[in-house]
Amino acid sequence: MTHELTLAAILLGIIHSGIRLATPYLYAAVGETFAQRSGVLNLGVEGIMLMGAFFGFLTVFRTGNLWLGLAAAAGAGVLMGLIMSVVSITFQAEQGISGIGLYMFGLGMSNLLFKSMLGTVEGVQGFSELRFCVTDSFCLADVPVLGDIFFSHSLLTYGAFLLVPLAAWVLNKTTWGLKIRSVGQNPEAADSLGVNVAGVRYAAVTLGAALAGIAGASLSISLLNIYQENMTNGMGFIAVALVYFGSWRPYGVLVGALLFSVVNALQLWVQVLNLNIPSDVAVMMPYVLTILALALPFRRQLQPAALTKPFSRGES
Amino acid sequence: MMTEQHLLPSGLPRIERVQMQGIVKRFPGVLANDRIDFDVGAGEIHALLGENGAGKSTLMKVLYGLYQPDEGQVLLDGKPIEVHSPTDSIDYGISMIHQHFMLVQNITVAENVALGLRSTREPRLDLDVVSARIRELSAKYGLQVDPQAVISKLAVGERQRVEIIKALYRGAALLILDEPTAVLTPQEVEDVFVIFRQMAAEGHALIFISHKLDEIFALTDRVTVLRDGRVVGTRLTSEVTKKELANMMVGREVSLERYRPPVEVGEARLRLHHVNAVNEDNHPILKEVSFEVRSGEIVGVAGVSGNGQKPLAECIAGLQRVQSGQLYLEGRELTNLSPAAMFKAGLSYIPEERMHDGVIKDFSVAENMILQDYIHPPFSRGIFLNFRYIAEHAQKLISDFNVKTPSRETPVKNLSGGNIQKLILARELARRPRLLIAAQPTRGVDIGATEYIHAQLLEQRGQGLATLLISEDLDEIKALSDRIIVLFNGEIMGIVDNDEVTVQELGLMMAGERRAPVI
Amino acid sequence: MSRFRRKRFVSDRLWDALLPVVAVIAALVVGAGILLLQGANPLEAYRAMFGGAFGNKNGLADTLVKSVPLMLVGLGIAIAFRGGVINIGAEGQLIVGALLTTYFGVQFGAHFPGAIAILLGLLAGMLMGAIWGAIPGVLKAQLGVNEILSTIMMNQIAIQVGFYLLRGPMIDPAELAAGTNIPHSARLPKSMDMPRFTDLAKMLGLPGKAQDLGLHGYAADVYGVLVEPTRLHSGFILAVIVSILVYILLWRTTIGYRIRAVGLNPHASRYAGMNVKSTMVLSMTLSGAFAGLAGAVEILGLHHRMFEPTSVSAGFGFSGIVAALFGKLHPLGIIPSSILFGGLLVGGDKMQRAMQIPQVLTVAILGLVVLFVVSTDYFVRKRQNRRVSVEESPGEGAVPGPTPPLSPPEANA
Amino acid sequence: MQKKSWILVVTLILTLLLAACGGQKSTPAEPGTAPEQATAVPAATVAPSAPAPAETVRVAVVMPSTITDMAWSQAIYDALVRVQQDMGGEGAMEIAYTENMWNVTDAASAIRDYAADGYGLVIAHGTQYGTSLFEIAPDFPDTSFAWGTAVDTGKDQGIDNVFAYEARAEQGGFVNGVLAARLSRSGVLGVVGPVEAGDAKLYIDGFVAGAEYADPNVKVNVSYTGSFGDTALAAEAANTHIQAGADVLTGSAQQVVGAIGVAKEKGVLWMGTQSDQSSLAPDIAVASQVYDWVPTIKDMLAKHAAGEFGGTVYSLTLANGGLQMVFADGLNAAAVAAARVAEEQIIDGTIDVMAIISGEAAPAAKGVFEYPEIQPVRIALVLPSTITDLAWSQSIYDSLVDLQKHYGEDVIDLAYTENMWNVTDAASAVRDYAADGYNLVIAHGAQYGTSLFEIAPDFPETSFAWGTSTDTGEAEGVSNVFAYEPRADQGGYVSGVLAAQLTKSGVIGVVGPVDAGDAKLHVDGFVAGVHAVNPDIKVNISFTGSFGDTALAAEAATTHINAGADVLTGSAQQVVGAIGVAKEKGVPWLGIQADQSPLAPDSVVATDLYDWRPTLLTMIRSQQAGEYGGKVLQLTLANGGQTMIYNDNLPADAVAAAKAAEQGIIDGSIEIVVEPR
Repeated sequence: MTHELTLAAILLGIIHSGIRLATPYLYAAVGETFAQRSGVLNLGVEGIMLMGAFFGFLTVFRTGNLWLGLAAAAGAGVLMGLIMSVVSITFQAEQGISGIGLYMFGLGMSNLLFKSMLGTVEGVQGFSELRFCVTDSFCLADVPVLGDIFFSHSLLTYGAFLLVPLAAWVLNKTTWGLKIRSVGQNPEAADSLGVNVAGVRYAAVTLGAALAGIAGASLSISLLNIYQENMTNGMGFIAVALVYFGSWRPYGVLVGALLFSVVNALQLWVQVLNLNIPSDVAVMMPYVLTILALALPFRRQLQPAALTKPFSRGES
Repeated sequence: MMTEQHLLPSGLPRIERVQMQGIVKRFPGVLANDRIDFDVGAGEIHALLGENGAGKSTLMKVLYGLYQPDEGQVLLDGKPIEVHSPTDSIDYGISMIHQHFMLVQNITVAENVALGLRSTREPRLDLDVVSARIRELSAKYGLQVDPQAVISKLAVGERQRVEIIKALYRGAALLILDEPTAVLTPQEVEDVFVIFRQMAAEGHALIFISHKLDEIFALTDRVTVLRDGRVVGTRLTSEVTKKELANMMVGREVSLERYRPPVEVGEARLRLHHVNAVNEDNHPILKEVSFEVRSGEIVGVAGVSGNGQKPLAECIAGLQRVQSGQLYLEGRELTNLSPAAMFKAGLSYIPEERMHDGVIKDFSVAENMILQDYIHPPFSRGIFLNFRYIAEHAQKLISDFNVKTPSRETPVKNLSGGNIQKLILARELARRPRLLIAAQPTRGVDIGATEYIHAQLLEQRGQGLATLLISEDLDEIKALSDRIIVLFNGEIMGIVDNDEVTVQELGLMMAGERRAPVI
Repeated sequence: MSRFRRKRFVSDRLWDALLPVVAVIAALVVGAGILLLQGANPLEAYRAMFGGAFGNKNGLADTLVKSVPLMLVGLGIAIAFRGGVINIGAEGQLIVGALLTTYFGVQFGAHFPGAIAILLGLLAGMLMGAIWGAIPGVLKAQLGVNEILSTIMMNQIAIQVGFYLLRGPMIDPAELAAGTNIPHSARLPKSMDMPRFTDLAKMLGLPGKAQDLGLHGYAADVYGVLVEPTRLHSGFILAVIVSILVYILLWRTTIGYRIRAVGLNPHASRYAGMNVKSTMVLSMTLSGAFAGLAGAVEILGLHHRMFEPTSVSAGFGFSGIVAALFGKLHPLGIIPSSILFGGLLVGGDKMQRAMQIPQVLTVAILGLVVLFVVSTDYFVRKRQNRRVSVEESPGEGAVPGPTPPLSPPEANA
Repeated sequence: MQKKSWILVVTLILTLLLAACGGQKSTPAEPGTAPEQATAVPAATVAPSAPAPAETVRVAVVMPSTITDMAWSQAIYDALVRVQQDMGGEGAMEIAYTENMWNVTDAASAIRDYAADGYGLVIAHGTQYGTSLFEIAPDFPDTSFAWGTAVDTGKDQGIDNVFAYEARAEQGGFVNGVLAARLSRSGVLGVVGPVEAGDAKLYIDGFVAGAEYADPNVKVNVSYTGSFGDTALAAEAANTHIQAGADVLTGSAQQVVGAIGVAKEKGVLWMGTQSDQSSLAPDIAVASQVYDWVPTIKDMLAKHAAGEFGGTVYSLTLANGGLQMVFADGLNAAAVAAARVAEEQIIDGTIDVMAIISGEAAPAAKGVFEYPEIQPVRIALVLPSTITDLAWSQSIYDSLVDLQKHYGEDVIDLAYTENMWNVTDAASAVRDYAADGYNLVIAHGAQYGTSLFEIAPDFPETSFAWGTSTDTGEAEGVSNVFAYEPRADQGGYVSGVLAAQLTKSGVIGVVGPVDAGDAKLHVDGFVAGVHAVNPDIKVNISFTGSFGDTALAAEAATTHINAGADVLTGSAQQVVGAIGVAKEKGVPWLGIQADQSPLAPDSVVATDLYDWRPTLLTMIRSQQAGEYGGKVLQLTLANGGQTMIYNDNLPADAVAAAKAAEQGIIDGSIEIVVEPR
């Protein structure tokens, strides 16, 4: 009677879940990578994600238009990013504390808006899983193993993974990326070459926040298709941690996000398979392994030298 | 190719004349520039001379758009211009090479050059184009720079070349050089002077900030001397003497000659025996280094920056692991002891990067005076600090070493570079060390302070202190050392008696020519 | 000239002190907009908020009760930041501290006289918190693991450890007997309850009612907080004493000197012969110890039993950061800032109840307050920099910046 | 832009007005809406096919309105068609019908024609046809006639070939009334009746009784249009009701399509009768009492074939399946549950609707939720999560709101503080409420206990309640704290039994938060229930380690499905994520605590709903009797603290097994044995 489980099926399940779980982390952490590479530590990612999740959901709920929802989420992120920018770039506030302030604001506002505009947990038809059908009868999603792993995710999941090379390209291969890296490393030098340090930081933080908004939307209109208060449940903070894990490189963030998510998927399977490991211990696994992975000795890129340091030209 | 024929090789119009008129710049409590008039023309190298704090940098920052003047105006070819930011000044064709490198550490030379410039392939970077142009410029001006190299891996001299490339690349019609030679070897200085002269010949205007009189005579056409924010005078370099300039700058008579009285050399205080060390990439940075420093002796370590001076000092101070070999202090082997143990054993160390490694900027003067010894009585009793003694100690050193500070509670960051160096010197000498390592003790320090520091070092020598003087300033080495060790690539090229060697010979050794050691 | 400057100086000081107040007001004005949109009267709401936090006996007591963990966690945060490490792990350290305190109390608490049991319980919490703090410290010092990352992860681990213990080894036997499986421990022996203020007042023989002293109005409320039965416990006194001790530690001892030196400039500290790595571990350990102490005090003073970890830590790991930074990372500044910030939190809650407006609105407004207050810091700093009486032009190091930096240069990466 | 929208609005209004006026002037456009005109239209008959074979049953029906009236006529016609299908299609049974027979004379002639034409069963589907029928029937002794609505077969007139049939419309009306009262927020219901007689009156009387039964304070406004087909007037009546504050409407006869249109436009709920009207307005037509004439017709035909041509009186009831209640998905589960309970009780006779209508019987008590008399009370609720968490906090809040709705705001003053995961804050909330004079302060979280025991003694005349807990603090000398505890293992067990019935793969997944407390109880009971049915079924359990990690819960659900699970359950507010997955993957979900079906009406197949009302009322009444605490209250299936709600789409045997388990737990014959995990 019992369903037979092969090891292959389990591995497949783990990888599939891991990829999907990584989606919000990728958006948020890659976005945060931009902010941090420009020298701004945005601890408010969690709050931005919540706002993005809410506005994305609300828009889809009201209009049914997913793209509009995505735009709304990004827009909410942009607004939050601008708040963060004004506070921590223009007013040069302590970034750790302003991030916490932004988080509280986002948490409060998203829940408040939810209460006044929705009231109850609702569902929407979000981004569905693509199946990559070549013909009517043949879909790439049906290909054994590969199909499950690679061809049965929602558009936003693919977007998250495509974002990584794109972000790496922008950071490393474009003039704007060079400016971001430079203002995060040595704003005085960049300033002396006529780079608008504040401008670049504004843009990087705001872009990062827009991505954090999309990260929230990836939960509310792609992975879960519901909105619930505080639904990100700490993901934003994990995303910040993943930026450190990834040594401020998009590919490093990718490795971190995948490691964390795959281990999270693994721990779910450990529980499901009744391996006699207490659930709490299983739940701990991704956190422990993330720390251990960083403890492994390998060469890491240095933290952006000007991270958390406000820049002013020194003229009072 | 068109550019080659133009007066300015970059194709930019030359700046015939820049005039700064009546520039006033105030900082709270300080009048940094007091109605300063200054001008420079195409093809001219105009020196700006003055002690630290005389207002040279402030004036140039006004010109470069980093500061806004409170009064006065800047005329470019007769037309008043407003420079609000480096962007504006770059647009006007003004470039500046700063006293401290304005380089982003962890990216390549080409990226540093490309930063802030429009790419030919926006939004993508065109580093290949930039690199090609860098090579072109390198070839033209003889500036050896690899465009692909990462800045953090470059020696100081190379970084200076990158700075010059950056300016050249932007085709600066007017180039402001803020103490560009502070970190260069004599040969390198000569090399960049060639470039500067070439640039002037091409029609660039150059402003050269320095307090090294030799260089001013070697390079510039005119010299303006600033003191306390005012112009003391402007002279044609050819019509003025060194002594005259020095007096204008300091406002009193200065002696430029050091007198090294004969001292009785005592026992060996420091002895290194075949010391080897590697960096984190496992590349050797010190190779079979052996020498000794005796009581009453100043041993100078000469060498181009990045040839092992810093690892040598750090090995002795316990900050860098010795891979093999032994290190003896007063006969005791102290290889690979902790810095604290070395200090306890009688070492004092004036680190090269004083703001970075020598003081804690946010600590007060008094707090900085006890950085090594806070834990020992009488500075502390048990775990509690003895504030009364600390205060007395600080007060005594401030007056003994003539440290100019509003009070002993003033944060060190509000002190001038020279006074910070005096503070460090005071702290290190007050510890009554058996051995002193003084790394670049006068870099970036004005003449007055330099004079004072040199005098102190010599006085200590007279009292039997063994001193290892690491400096990239050959004049300083020559002026103070009894013996000179030349390092190249982590190896000792030779240990020579100061009185038996010329600057030229040292220069050759610094470039890698070995001399039989003279002990 | 000098007269002019002195005058400026005084008014600047005043302005600096007023600026945060102005910031709070500005934030509340923006918050008023949100309140209006929610159909609430902002004036009434804010009256409820401040009246609720400070205006009466229970409000005052609640505020002070809340300030205790804020203060203790804030002290830990301040030590870490002063030592150049960022401790986002107070949440977890508080939890494990509470766990060990509880374990000790339930297992052995009854074997000791009350005062000694309390003392040992507090030490147990500190010890466990210290261990939990030391782990990221060691990881950073020895292996270069960024402490922001590791402390965030350690928080989650602490929560799960808590759940594991509370639903297994440490669960209240009564819960097992009743079959409800609620994850909380048995109650600690009553002898281990930290005395409440009212108990202390009785011990001291103070009149039990404000009316006995002829006090009326607000004075009666204030006196009532001290003597009448409220939840205010002696942990508050402990926290204030500990704040003073931490001040002494940081500014009067060689240990504090070393911690601050390393935090401000690890390079110079290393050059001066200090062991930077061990100092970072020490800072994290001390930081964890105070967070652990916060956990212990919450258990012994307030909850008397351990339950759901996140309910015990209750976000103090984060709000403690805010309290610490509002207090300028100065142990003595943290005392008033914890009380004020605690008051804001308590008042926000009271506003919710008084006005029946969603609690989340107060969270949003508090977020605004934080944002506005940190923003105005800019003006204070700007003026301070101007005030610095420089005899010479700003030297190479005179670039203004916040002191001390939240994130120091990576010493080990 | 603005101009355009104005034009649009004006056009719309004009169109509506025109439509309404046109209706009133009864333009003879649509047959169903123009009764007078209908007389002129020749009776539409189905052309009889070639001489029918002997086995072919020929049935004719004469009806007052059209077969598409969404009401009375359509109900019988649809039934006939179904009977036809059941019997083997047109070859086995022939149907003829004449619609729009408003004019009784015309109807009589149609009846006679059919009888003369050799139809075996002629149905006169209208009360008004009776007299004519009794005149015709004796002329065709071998023909069976049927008359409805009626209970008179004409026996006393010596007629033996007439069946009578009626629908006990008051039964469904009662159920609808219960539901309507529960769904209404305004407390005002509107009824659009045709003529105050017959079936319509029955239905309406039942509806009013049901509504008042569910909520004595509810106001039911009844209006009759005096016509069966005056759609426009019905629409107007509906409008009027809405203006009078009604937010749930019902009505009968074919006219109601007009009223439904208005309801749809105004967004108020509609409850239908006779035919399923949900197709008209799926969003608002939320409940229907559907007449199912199939068994009746089949029985008539059987009797006819057996030579018994009449004399039987048929009655459509809920019990015999002639009346069926159809509820839309996504309704408030508590309301539906109440309606279902009423339905059950009508079926088992606990509720006699007629007796209630006539005022002879008070509602029966057994298992029914009762609202005892209470004094005004002020209740404060301190919640760890939000009132919209679809779980723990929402369940008690909903129950309190229900009580408040029932008793009125002047009787129950309700305040709440949510998101109190910080225990210190919760404690200060508890104290504030107590100090503020609230009579009953509920600390709705296991973690609040110690604080509560400190505060409670300071307010000896205030009742406090603490749950989940079994400790009233008696040991500490506290006397005014109630402890309450949902025995989640009971509902879990029933869910487990149901899950075991539903699984095909033999694997069931549980998405838990933390393996402790309520959640652990639920899982333990669930596993016991599953394994009571089949010990070989694998129950895979995973915990997310958090109560709010929606994303991880979703992933856990996916993992379970990947591991072969085809039934899922779980608890805490995080499960909304898992339910989303269940919905997407089409896997049934068994809910607990609050009603989660709005999220996925098809997937949430059953819910162990926490109904806090009995517990709350016990506490309120105890407090009002001067006993301020000390009781440990449990929410069990037996005391109505937990209610199992089953979705309609469940297989009957599965539900039966679950109900048996419910019964077993209630009567104690089932003991839940927790397996070691």
